[in-house]
This record gives sequence, C-alpha cells and structure tokens, in this order.
Amino acid sequence: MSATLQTWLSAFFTIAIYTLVLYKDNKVFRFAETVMIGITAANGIVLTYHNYIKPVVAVDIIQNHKYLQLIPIVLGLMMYTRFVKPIAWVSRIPMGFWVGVGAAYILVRNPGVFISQITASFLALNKLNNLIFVVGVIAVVVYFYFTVPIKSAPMKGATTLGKAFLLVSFGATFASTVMSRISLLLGRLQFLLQDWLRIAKV
Amino acid sequence: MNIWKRLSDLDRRYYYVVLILVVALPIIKPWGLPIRVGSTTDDFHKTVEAVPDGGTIALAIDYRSDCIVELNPQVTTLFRQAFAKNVKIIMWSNVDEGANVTEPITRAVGQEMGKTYGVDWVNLGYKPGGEVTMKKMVDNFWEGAAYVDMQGTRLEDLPIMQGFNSLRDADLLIDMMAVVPSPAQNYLKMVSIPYGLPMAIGTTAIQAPTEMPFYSSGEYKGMLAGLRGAAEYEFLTKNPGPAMMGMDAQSAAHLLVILLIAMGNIGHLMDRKKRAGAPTGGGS
Amino acid sequence: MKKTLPFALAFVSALTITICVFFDLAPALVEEIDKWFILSTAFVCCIGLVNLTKVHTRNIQRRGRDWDLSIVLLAITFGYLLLGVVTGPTAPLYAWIFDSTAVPLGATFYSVLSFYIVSAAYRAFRVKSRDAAILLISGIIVLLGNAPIGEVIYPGFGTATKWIMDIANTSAMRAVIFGATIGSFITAIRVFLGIDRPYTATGE
Amino acid sequence: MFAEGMGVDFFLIALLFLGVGYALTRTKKGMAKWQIRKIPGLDAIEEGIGRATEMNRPVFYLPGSGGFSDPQLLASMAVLSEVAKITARYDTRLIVCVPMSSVYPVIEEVVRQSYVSAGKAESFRAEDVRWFSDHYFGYAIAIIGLMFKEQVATNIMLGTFAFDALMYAEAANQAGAIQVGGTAATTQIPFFVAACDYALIGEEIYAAAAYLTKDPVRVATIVAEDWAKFLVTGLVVLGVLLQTFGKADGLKDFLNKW
Repeated sequence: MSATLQTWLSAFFTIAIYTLVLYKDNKVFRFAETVMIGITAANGIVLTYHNYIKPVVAVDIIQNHKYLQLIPIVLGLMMYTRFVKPIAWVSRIPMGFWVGVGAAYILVRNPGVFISQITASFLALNKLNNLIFVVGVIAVVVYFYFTVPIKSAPMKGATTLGKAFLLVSFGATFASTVMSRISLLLGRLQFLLQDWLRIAKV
Repeated sequence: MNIWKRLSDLDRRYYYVVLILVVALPIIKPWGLPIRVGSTTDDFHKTVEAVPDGGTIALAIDYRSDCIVELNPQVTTLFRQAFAKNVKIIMWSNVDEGANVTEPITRAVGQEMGKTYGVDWVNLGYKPGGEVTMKKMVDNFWEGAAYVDMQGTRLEDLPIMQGFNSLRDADLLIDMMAVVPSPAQNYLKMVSIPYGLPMAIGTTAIQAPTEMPFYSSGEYKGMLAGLRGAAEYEFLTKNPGPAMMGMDAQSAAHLLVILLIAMGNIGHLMDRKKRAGAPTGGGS
Repeated sequence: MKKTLPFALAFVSALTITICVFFDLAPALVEEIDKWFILSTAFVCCIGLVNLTKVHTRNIQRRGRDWDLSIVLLAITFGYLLLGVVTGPTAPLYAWIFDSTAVPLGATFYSVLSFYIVSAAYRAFRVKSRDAAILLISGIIVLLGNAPIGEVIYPGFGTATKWIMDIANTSAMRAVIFGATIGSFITAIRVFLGIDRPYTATGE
Repeated sequence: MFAEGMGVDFFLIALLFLGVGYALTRTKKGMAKWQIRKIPGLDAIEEGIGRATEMNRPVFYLPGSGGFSDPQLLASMAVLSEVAKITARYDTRLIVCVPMSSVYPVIEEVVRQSYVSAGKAESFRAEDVRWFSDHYFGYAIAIIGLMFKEQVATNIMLGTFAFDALMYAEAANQAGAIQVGGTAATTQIPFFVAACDYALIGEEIYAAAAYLTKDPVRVATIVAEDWAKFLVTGLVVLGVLLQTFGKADGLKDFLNKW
C-alpha cells in the first residue's frame, strides 16, 4: 500500500513539474517547487544534526570532556549575529577563520595536483597525437596571457589556435551536457512507464 | 512568414512532444543496439577487480537526487561487482542528500546478494566540512566520521569498522560525484596524491570533460562517465540494468537534437538568403 | 576591531596551517584546527532556514504573490525538521517522505532541462561565426559518438569522439586547469595579505 | 626540513608571493604601465547599451549565482559598477537580477554608488535591482518571465552560472536582445559561445574587471598570474624536450617527489 502511494505521489510531482514546460508557469508547479524547497531545507539540517553535531557533542564533549570543542561551537553560532544589525559585524569573525583556513589549504594542497598535471604533460614528441596535445596545452595557456599584446605573428597564431582547441573542447562539453540532460528525462520516463503505468518491461 | 522562417521558428511544444515520444518509444520497445566499452569504464572495472579479496573500498557519495538517473546505476553496479568477490564498502557523503539517495538502492543490493549491513558494507551518512573533513578522515577516520553511522550506531558496534582508522587503510577510494566544485579533485589533492591512495571516480556526462585531464594523467585509475559509462559498466559485469536499457532512447534523442540543430540552421540560413542583403543584427 | 579581528584570525590560521603543513610541524595543532573548522561550519546549517523564514514570513504579512504557498512552505519545512530531529534520518516515515517527494522532485526538476536544452539547440545554436561553427561540429561528432547509434551509422564517430575527448578536450582542459589553479593561488595570496577581505562583505 | 614531497610546492608558493608583492610595488610606485589586451566582448558592452538607448528598452545585467567567496562574483560586481555608470550617463534603464538574497543588498549598493559617481543619483531606481528566490528554479523562471515582460534589448551575463545560463540566453534571444556572456564555469561556456553575440571565455572574466576598472591592484594581480603562466609554459616546453630525448625522468621526480 505505502509503496503504491509512494509511486503515485512521485508520479504526481513528476507531472506537476512537467506542466511548466508543456503548459506554462502555474500554481501546481509552484506547489511542487514549494515542497521541494521545504523538504530539502529541513533535510540538510536533520542530516547535519544527526550525523555530525549530535555524535560529536555526545562523544567529545559529554563523554571525553574535551571542552575546548565549545570554542568552535561558539564560533559557528556567531554567524547568526548577522541577523541582528547592531552586532552583525561579529559574524565576520568566523568568516575570517574559514577564509583563512580555506586559503591555507589552497596554498598547501593545490601545488601537488598542479605539478602533477604539469609533469603529465611532458610527452615525448614521437607521436602525432602527443605533438597535437602539447601544442594544444601551450596554445591555450598562451590564449590566457592577458598582458601580452596580440600583435606579433606567433602570438596571433597561438591565440587563434588556442581558441580553436578551446572551442573543440566546448563542443565536447556541449554534447556531454545534452547527453546528461537527456538521461534525466529518460530516467523520469522510465519511472512513469515502468514503475507507475507498467507499460514497459522492467 | 515564409516556409524557411517557419522551419526555424516552430512552437516549442511541438518538438517537446516529439522529444517525449522519441525517448519513450525505445523504453517500451528497445532496439538492442550494441554497446562498445570505452577505456575509462574498462579501467574502472579493472581497478575495482584489482582490490584483493577481503579488501575495502572507501566510497564517497557526492551527488543529490537530481543526478540519481546517471549515478545510481553506477553505484548499484559497483556494489554488485564488489560483493561478487567479497570486497567491503565503507561509504559516506560529503553532500547533504548523498547518503539518503543511496541508502535504499544499496540496501536492496545487499539483501539480494545475502550481505550483512555493518559487516560487508556501511553507510556513515552525511559528514559536513568538505575538504577539511577529507583530510581529517586520513588523520583520524573515526573522528572525521563523527563516531557514528547514518542511523546513529556507534562505530565500535560495527564489525566492518574495526581496524579501519584512516582512509589509508582502504585499498581504493572511489568518489561518485556530481557537484561543483569537484569533490573528486579535492580528494585527489587532500588524500590521493599526498598519501598515495589509488582513486577512481564516477560522474555525470556533463562533468566528464572537466575530469578527463586527471584520468589521462593517471591520477584517476578509472572513470565512469554518465549513463553511457553506467551502461558499459553494467555490460562488463554482466548485470544488465536501467542504464543499458536506456541507451537506445539516448541514441534516439541525440539524433533528434542533431536534426533540430540542422533544421534551425537551414531555416535560418535560407531565410536570410531569401531576404538577401537585409542586415542581420545579433540575436536572430 | 570590526575589521582587524577577522583579518587577524584569517591571517593567523592561514599562516599556522601553511607553515605547519609545509614544514611538517605540530600535526596535532593542525588536526585541532581542522576539527574546529568542521565543527564550526556544521553549526551554520540553520542560516538558510533563518533567511527562508524571514523572507516568507514577510511575504505572508504583506499578502505578497503566492502567500498561501509561503504558509505551506513554512509548515512543511518546520514539520519535516521536527520529525527528522525526533526520529532521525533513517526512520521509516522520514525516509518514506523523502523518497516520495525530494527524490522524484529533484530528478524531475533537472530533467526539465532536457526540454530546455533541446529548445536551445534548436533556437540558439545558429552558426553565427566561425567560433560557433567549430563548436557545433565538434559537438555533433561527440553527440553521435557518445550514443550507440553513432557507431552503427559510421564506426568512425566512436574513434573521432575518443580523439576529441582524449586529445583536444584534455589538452585544452589541462590548460584551463593551469589557469584556474594559478588564479586560486593568487586569490589565496590576496586573502593572506588582506588585499581581498571577503569576510567583510557580510555583516554590514 | 620540508614535509615529504613538499619542497617544490613551498618554493612555488614563495615565488608567487614574491611575484605578487613585486608587481604590486611596481604598480603602486607607478613604475610600470601594464596593459590588459583587448577583450572584444567588453568593447561590445557600451555599443549594446547604446542600442538599448536607441530602442528605448532596458539593459539586463545578471551577476550569476555565486556567493561572496566566489571570485567570479567579485569580478562581476566590478564590471557591473562600470556598466551602471554607462547606463546612468545614457539614461538607459538597467535591470539587475540577483539570485542570492545575501548578495542582493551589496549589489544594490554597487549600482547606487555608480549612479551617484556618474552624477545621476536621481535616476537610480532601487526597484530595478531584483531578487526573487534563493532556489534555482524559482529565480530562473522569474528572470525569464521578466525578460519577456520588459522586452530586454541588451543582456549582459557575467559570473557563475549553472544550467540556467542557456535558459536566459534563449529567452533573451527570443526577445531579440544583443547578448554578452561570460563565465569561468567550463560546462556553461559552450552555451554562451553559441548563443551570445560576444562571449568571454573562462578567465577572461577576471581580466575583464581589471580591463574595465583599470584598478592598479587588479592589474598587478593579472600581471603576476601571467608570470606564473610563463613559468608553466617554460616548464612544459622544457619537460617535453627532455622527454623527447629520453631524459625527463629526473625533472619529473624532482618536481613530484621533492
């Protein structure tokens, strides 16, 4: 019974949203949107609370008496001062901390990936594809030189070529995007036809 | 309005209906076109196969309900491949909904294959904190995972977690992801590269081109790209499922898109020719 | 105080982590900072909720557009939140509601894009310039190569797609990654030196 | 001394710090005159605003859906401030649609300041800086509706965009607008290239802010980035040559492991 109800509810919401494209903006669609916003907003909090906050407080603070952990809790709660105008600036303190930690990890952890991508481009020029690959990498990097004027012939050539490589790559991205989007529609139609209407074989 | 103009200016509802039909018909009656397996999927399959018997895969689930169509079949098939050869899976999510969307599908595979939750696999739920949490899971996994699984069961009560104190204890790290900025690239820089843990990913078709450089440099040991990747993976593991069944509809829709691009352009060109010389500004 | 304190905290935490990680000093200290970071960000989970409540209460008071839906929204949000906090996220009822609403809605919302993308391909993808032409040709090849039908029509589509993805796309994307990573370094340095102070954007 | 394998990483970062510092001091002392190369899409902005003025229809500006930690939003705000000065001068209506409620007040302030500095404080219309919903479908649909209603003449989109990019591009296209689009989100660039009359590709959006504002600090940053790109180009060329002659392993090991 509950499985059937679930299928019908899912079907209702799926169709409610399709009314937007096949008909026009309407209240049924906006109701579906409202449900989506409400459920996901609540779910994010429920998950953070049950899977992270509650166990950490129970283990670290209550069980192991690590009272230092109260500091980050206060830090996190400071964010809420932004809703109280006179003390809103207090919310900058945790922001400062996060931005600082974030910047530090960019500086210490990004070089590893960066360098390995550089060394991965060290290809021997003994195959046509390797040559094209290396030329592509360099031309696109040159395309993004912003303070070198594009006047000399090599610069003109490199930037034109770089742009061409970028465009071919964007073509691939476009096709992949189409593919993903179609897959989404496909998934919903599979649901409607197989699980709900049972027209197609599962 | 001449015919060419009309060709490039059809009401959208016409081709929306055509699109629905074109995708729906092959679902009802598949054509059975052959699927060729690409190297990214092949490598993914081999990498999972290389995990020793009794080994552990650490699996990060970083997608939401919007991308279940492409990623759920990838996860399901991964579970089947791992369980077929007694490999354990410890999974969690760095994205809030991730744990919810995989919970029902993984449970179904576990039950079907006679595996026990907490012994053969575990879902630790959502762990906030992004890349800093990823690093914490290397330094001290239990602390990074906040000591509990998704249901709030203490990790000490789960047999699978005994002796698993760091991500380095895993044999393979897999990130199934579909959010921006890429959590897989974060795992690469926070975990895989500094600590030498092999890593593979599954992602959507959209994000595949952006992730390709890391596969081609050998940092991702394998990659499943979109529903096509899932279909190839189902094919390789001999578990035909929704992804393989969807490939014909995918083909049909791609043809429709190409047809529409051609129609739009031909109509536009001919219309311009007909009104020869008329200046065209931007934004036709 | 209002400007220096956040900057000082940003600077000190950035400096500590940078030095400790590069020179392998005081791993326990870095671990503690990591923990603080995770825990403090976790406590921000209700910020969106406060915002949402504010916006929609105002809408209800003013009888704005769809004010009735604003009431529904607040009822659903707080009701589901309460249920979740009491029962936990894996309780059958909670999971059932999630699976019957958020899952189909999320998937369907995004699938609407398949209509829009088809529409855009038809209306917006006009060969206006050489740039657009290159993009379209490459796009069409990959479209054909990525679906089984392409190879049935002509086996070369698969090979061409593989070439575009592995060589042309990967080389361009790698260069884009170089640029983006350098950009991220410079941005981080600007934060470090206090040239950029993104944290001052809030709390005005 | 260094953590395992982080020696090169450290020197790379140290070098970048020095580069930024050096570029900044040179610019501040007025010792160097760096110029950003021409970016065609940006020159089109003024032309586009002129067109809107002639047609007596509004200019739309969409700053993308990034938050304050998003560098694309910061770049976009700098461009917006210049755009608003031009619309103020031409007395053209400017409609700005902001997706994030937290960003909204700051954007409003940016536009107001531009009108004030152009000496047209009285023509600033606060109600033309709009916010609809924080949810992606909520704002996307509202913005599209508004584009049709107001008959947008010129549509400028700069910043972080997701799937919504092509929805705006198509809507503005149908309304007959000239469009300038730019984003560093690689998955969305194709739609801007194909659908807009001018597209800024990737990082050009950051250069755009420096190009339009001529703010010395921004320009110095771009210069420092270029130096880093020279370094990358040099390393790749060196590595490729060594590899071709079979001698790159030493360099690879040094860079990756030291």
